[in-house]
Parts: sequence; structure tokens; C-alpha cells
Amino acid sequence: MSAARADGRLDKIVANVEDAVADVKDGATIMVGGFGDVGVPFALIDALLAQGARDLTIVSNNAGSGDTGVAKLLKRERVRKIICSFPKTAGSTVFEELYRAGRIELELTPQGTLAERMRAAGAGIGAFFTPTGAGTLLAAGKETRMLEGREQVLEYPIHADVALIRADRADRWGNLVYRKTARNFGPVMASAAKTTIVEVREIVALGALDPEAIITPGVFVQRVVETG
Amino acid sequence: MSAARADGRLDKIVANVEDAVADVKDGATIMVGGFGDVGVPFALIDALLAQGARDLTIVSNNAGSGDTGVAKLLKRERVRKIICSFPKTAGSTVFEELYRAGRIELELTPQGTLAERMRAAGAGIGAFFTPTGAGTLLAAGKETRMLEGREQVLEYPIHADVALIRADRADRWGNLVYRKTARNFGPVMASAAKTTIVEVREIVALGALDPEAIITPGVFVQRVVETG
Amino acid sequence: MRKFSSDDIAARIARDIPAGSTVNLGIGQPTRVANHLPTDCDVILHSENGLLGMGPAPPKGEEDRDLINAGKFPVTQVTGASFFHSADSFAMMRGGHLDVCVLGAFQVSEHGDLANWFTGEPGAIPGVGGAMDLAIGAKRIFVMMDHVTRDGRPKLVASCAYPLTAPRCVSRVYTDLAVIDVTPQGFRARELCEGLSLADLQAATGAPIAAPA
Amino acid sequence: MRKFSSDDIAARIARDIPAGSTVNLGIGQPTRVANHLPTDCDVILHSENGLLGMGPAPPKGEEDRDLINAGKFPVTQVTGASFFHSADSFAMMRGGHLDVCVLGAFQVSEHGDLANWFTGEPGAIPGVGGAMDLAIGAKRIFVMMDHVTRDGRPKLVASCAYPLTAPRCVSRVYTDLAVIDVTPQGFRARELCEGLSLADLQAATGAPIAAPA
Repeated sequence: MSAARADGRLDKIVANVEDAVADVKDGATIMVGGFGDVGVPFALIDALLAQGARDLTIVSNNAGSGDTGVAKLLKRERVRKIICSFPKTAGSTVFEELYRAGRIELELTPQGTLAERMRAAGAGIGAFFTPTGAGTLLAAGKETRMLEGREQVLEYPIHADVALIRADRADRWGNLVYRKTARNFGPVMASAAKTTIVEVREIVALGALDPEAIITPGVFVQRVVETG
Repeated sequence: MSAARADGRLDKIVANVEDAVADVKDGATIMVGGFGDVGVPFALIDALLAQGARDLTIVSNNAGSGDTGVAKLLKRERVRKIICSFPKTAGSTVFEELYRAGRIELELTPQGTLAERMRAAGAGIGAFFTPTGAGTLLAAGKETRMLEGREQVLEYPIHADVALIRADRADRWGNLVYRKTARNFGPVMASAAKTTIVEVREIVALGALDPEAIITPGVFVQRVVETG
Repeated sequence: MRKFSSDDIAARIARDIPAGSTVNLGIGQPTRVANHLPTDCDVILHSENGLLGMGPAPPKGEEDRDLINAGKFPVTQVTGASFFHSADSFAMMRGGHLDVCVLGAFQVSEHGDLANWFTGEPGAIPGVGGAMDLAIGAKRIFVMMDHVTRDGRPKLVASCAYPLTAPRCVSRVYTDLAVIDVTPQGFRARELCEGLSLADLQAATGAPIAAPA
Repeated sequence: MRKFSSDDIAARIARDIPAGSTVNLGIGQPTRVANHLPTDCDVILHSENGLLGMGPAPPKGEEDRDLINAGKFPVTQVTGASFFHSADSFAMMRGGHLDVCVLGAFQVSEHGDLANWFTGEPGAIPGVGGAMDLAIGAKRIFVMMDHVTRDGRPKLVASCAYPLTAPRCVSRVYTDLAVIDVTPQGFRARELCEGLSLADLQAATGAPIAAPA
């Protein structure tokens, strides 16, 4: 719940990526930020790989490119299941090989539904109806209802044990700002996970971030580590 | 759809509040921004009063204080129904008198559900389940379901014909930034209305607002008027 | 008997809020808790109208007309504050991100049911605001209220007579007579004001109340 | 017969986009439309990964590694651009706030059903991205594609054989042979490439196609 220091000050800064991911458990559901390579928390993923947690469920828009990022976790067979919108990426064969061999489970979700399901988890929404996917394979077996004149599909929240995201700057309360399109899934993932761990280019003093321009308020963040 | 000038440039700036609200129709559903008096578009409300539209449904967190803002519309009997979370305000008797006399319809909605229903309208969500209100008078007659271990209530989007909101600064594309707690319902209302009309303290040149700190992207805004 | 004063209660609640918590103080009496939070540790106050990191009331004449709290009074922002819109603010509340919320109440039942938004009397104007969102959303709900009504009837009851704000949500109740936990077995006293016996407390309470553990 | 080139098609689509529109150009061929939008009027490009006001590719060596489009290629931002997170970006798409979306397709049915995400072949890896969100969300869906497959089979069909992206969503189809409206009565040609007869067009189309109005 709280990350108060001995002196009572709230301080979510962690010394290094190893400490940041030390307590991730086997079997955990882990959200990983990024769209393509942009906004991917590469340093945290490497640390998670070294930490050794396995049997993971990964929630991420993509499945990594080449053998970097999420693809690295896949290649080392740490991942039991992936929930994503677009596992195929140019130059990546890791996911394809595992998938064809039946060694990974795929839950394919339209990208907007993926984002909205994470937002729902963060916002206390138990389920929602969306027209996205209605009348397609991705709604097979799902509850649907006619609303506002069209068929809509009932979708459920995605909660995670851990979110690994990347931001541009953070302060010790965990307030975050991002940079350009690297913002992508960071804010919704931060809201949807029990423990949100953020790698940032730079940690700044409390008060250095403009209160009108903070994108992720610190209440959604548990740990911050400066990785440059 | 578009507000392109003769020269092809997108320009949502309107000369004055009278022009901004000139086409509001009798019977319209109108969202009015603000929490208490903060963020209330007083100049647009006055213009709407002068414009004369009646039989309105107002969606607003409060019902105005004293006889300003929404209370002014109520007092002049322009409002058939109000959807809000907290119609009682210190010093306001206008709503109470109308309500007791059975001359206005009230749809009372928890504040978070009010905000979320507008967000749903803006985000293309056909309905959503929330624990707020479950087991209370405000869920009477509503569909409920056990989700994530607790009873949740199905709530529907609120769409509007017009949103009247106040922001701090805008550019000609309708990009908006707000000031402190005056942001409140502005962004969700802007997303939920067919025509969003914004009064701002200051119109600035395109490019003067920081792209990382724009709160309401111009796509949600149809008209902007500088009122100081 | 020396009853707890409003300031005693507020200070007592403040002591139960761990450093580093994010807290929403409902309108009315609960706002007093802010005056008793230690200044040498970080407790972050949330205001439903879109502010995390709310500070105390400004000095007279220095009010910012765009900066108010849920009760619509002028406030300030602390270093580290952030602003957000109402849907994000309520997502924060409803999504379980606030550690503690302190609310006033008309009645609290032995199951932790809360009634604090509407008396339901004929002719009364209902207004709910953010009460129901807070009640279902915060990790812990503390109630701050008088132990009995002005005419002496218990406000801690077996079952609420007033319309509910939310069922089974209250963790702990702080009154002028006692601090009471809501447990799966019902009310259990934690502390009694000086000179009050458990029998006295029971007499002022509308449901069985167990002795401190 | 002189078929429309990719650039012809892209230019033709660009002419159908009114000044002041907000537009999403899907990955692949549709991104070419950007090259033909008039520079003397404002058409605002949306990128699903969180950008409104996308500009052209940057000069070699001036790429910003945090600024890409939906196809994951480097882009730029124009004056007036704004950034937002993925849930807000898709809210914009799904909430009906985009005027036009231009997508590629495997097949379009005479009812406007779109198939553009998955061939459904054994062993194929499915990936949907934002295709379904765009298809149900934008006010008008334009499809840009070849009129027939590489082995000569029609891509405009009575009923899609491939898995759908969304039913009844396509407004207009732009191919190397023609511009075709999807009407409540089925396909209707608007324009044919030079030297192509309606009979030729019909022969290359898998459902009845009406003459230009």
C-alpha cells in the first residue's frame, strides 16, 4: 500500500532494475508496455529474464520484434500465455515457432478492446459492451447484445499482478510524464496492475513536473527506477 | 463534420457567444461543465438563455448555485429534466422549488457513474457494469450481475446534442487546456456531445499549446469562443 | 465521562492513517482530519473534483477561484500535486486506488452497511455526489460521526433505516464515545472515551457491541 | 485499358477527403494517401498509437525513436499535434470521432462487410491490431485495394470467404479498375479506369455492380 521511507516521506524510487523486479512470482500476469519497440521497458524485461520468473501470462500489444523485449521472454520459454492484439512483427519468428508448436497460448484481442479492458480493470468497471469484434471470430462464444442499434460484445477487465512500463520522467511520488508516442499503453497498464514498475529516462525532484501535465498520477505507480 | 475555412484551414473559432449557441434547438440534451461554480461556462449559459431554447434536458454535476449558471436556466423554466449527481447547493432554492412543485424531472446519478456514462458515450461503449449504486435506491429497477465477487449495476451512456464547457486556452483546431480543478467534467463532456462549444479565457496560436499537455484534442471540439 | 471532541476524533483518525497513504476526506466533519495529519510525513489527499495532493485552505485573500475541494471551498495544492478530469478522478476512486476514505454517516449497520446520502423523508431533495463511488471504491472506509442522533437514538444499528450508500463497506467507526471496528461478527469496540463503560456504550448502540479484543 | 496506379488511387482518395477532416490511414498502401493530401488545407491525420496531427516521414537521420506510426515507421508531428494514451486513442476511434478511415482489404462484400485481418489459413498467425476498432468506429470507411487477387479472383464479392473484420462498414472501395460505392442495393460503380467497360468491370467483380448513377 504505502512506500513511505523511515522518515515518513513517500519515496517509490528503487536503486536498480534487479531490485525493482525481485519479487515477481512464477505464474504472474505481467503487463508490458510499448507499441512496436516504442515505449518498451527493455531494461526491466532484461531484469525479469535474469530474475527467472516463469509460467508467466504476458499482456502486451505485440510479442516483441527480433529477439528483443517480450520476444526474449518467449524465446527463453518463460511465457505460458500471451494476451495481445498483434503478435506478428517483422523479423520476429520466436512467437510463430512457439505458437505453431502449440507451446504458447494466444488470446487475441482487438487493440482498442485490449486497451479498454485494462482501463476497465483500473477504473473498477466489471464488464463493458463494445461493437468492436461483433460478428467476427473474435466474438465467438462471447455474450452479445443489441445496443444503440448494433450488436455489441461483452468484454471483461484484464487485471495484472505487475505492470512493467517505460516513461520519460518521474518524481519520488511516482508521478509520470511520457514522450510522444511512447506514452501508448503505459497509463492504462499502470492503472490495471497491483504493482506498477516504471523505468524512466530521468528522475526529477518532486514539484519539477507540471501538475497540469502529469499523465500518470503517482497513485498508480509503486516503483520507479532510472535507467537513462 | 468539418469546420474548414474558405482557404481550407481548420478554424473552429467563433466570434461571440451568441453565434456559438445560435442553432441550439428546443428539446435538446445539453451538457454543462463545472463542479460547483468552478469550470462553469457562465457566458455560454447566458447566451443560451438569450437564445431562448426551451424544453431542455440538462446534464450537469450540480443544478447551479444562487441564481447563476444552470439555476438561471431552471428559473426561467427552460429545463424539462436534469441529470445530475448533486442538485442541492448552498444558497440555491430554484431547483428545490421546481422539484417540489413537480415541474422538473430529476435523474439522480452517482457522480462517478455520471462521468463514466459520458465517457462511455464518447468512447463508443454501449453499456458497462459498475459496483457503484448496487444495493441502493439508485439501482432500483436496473439490471445487475455478480462480477468480480460483487453485485454490479448495468449503466448506459449519456449522449448529448450540445456540450457547453469552459477551458483556459484553445487554439483554432479546438485543442484545449484547462486550469486546476476547473478541468472537471470538460473533457468527458467534450467527447460525449455532437457539438461541443467551449468558452476559453484565451485563444492562442496553433502550436502554442504543448502537444504533450493538451488535455482535450481538437477532434472533440466544434466551436471555440474567447470570453476572457 | 469525557467525550471525544471533534478534534479528538479527527486526530485519532489521523493516527490510523499510515504515512504514504492516499486518502479522500469526505465533505463536512471528515475534512478536519487534514488538520491533524503529521506534516513531517507524506499523506496524499485526493479531491474528487480532480486533484491529488490537496493542501490546506489558502490564507484569506489568496484564494484561487479554479482550485476548490469536494465541499466547494477554496484549497491549495501541495508540491507533487496533479490535476485530472472527473472520469479519471472517479476511476481512481472506483478502481480501488485510494487507501482510505473518511466519510460522515447517518447510520452504520453491524454488517458495515453505510447510509450517508439521503434521509428519504417526504419532500427531501436527494443528492448523492461522490458518496456511493467512494463507499465502493476505497480500500478502507472510516466513518466519523456522533455516536447517537441529536435526540439520542443510536446511529450504529443492526440494520440501516435510511437508504443505503453501499452495503458492507465500512471498516471502522470513530464517534464521540468510541472507536469501533466492523468485524464479520459485528461491532467490536477498540477504544472507549474516558469514564465510559462497555455497558454504557452498549446502551447507546443499536446492535451488540463486543469488548475490545 | 489504363489501370489506376497506386498513386492514382491514393490521389483519388485524397480528393474525396474534405478539408478539415480527421482521418486515419491504415497500414500499408493507404499510407500513400498522405502524399496526395493538399498542403494548403488542414486534414488531420490520426495514428492509433496515440497521435493526432501526424506528419510525413522525417528526413533520413532525423528520426525520433519515440515517434512512429501504426505501421511502426518513423513519422513527424505537425503544428497543432497532440499526444494521448492508447485507451484515449481508441476511444477516439471507437467513439465515432474520426471522419474517414482508409483501409486495405482481402475482400469487401456487397453489403459492405470487410475482411482484412486474417486469411484463416491453417498455420497462419492471426493478428488484428486496430483493424476492428477502426472498422466499427470511423464515420466513413474507404477501402483501397487491387480489384482482383494476384491469381485473378474478385476481391469484391457477394459474401466474404475470409473471416470478417466487421460487418456492413465499408462506404466506398477504390481499386486499380474503379471507384465503387457500397449502397443499400449493393455495389455501384462511380468511376471506371480509362478503356474499361462496365461489362469488363462486372466480369472482374464477384457480385452485381450497377452503372454509375
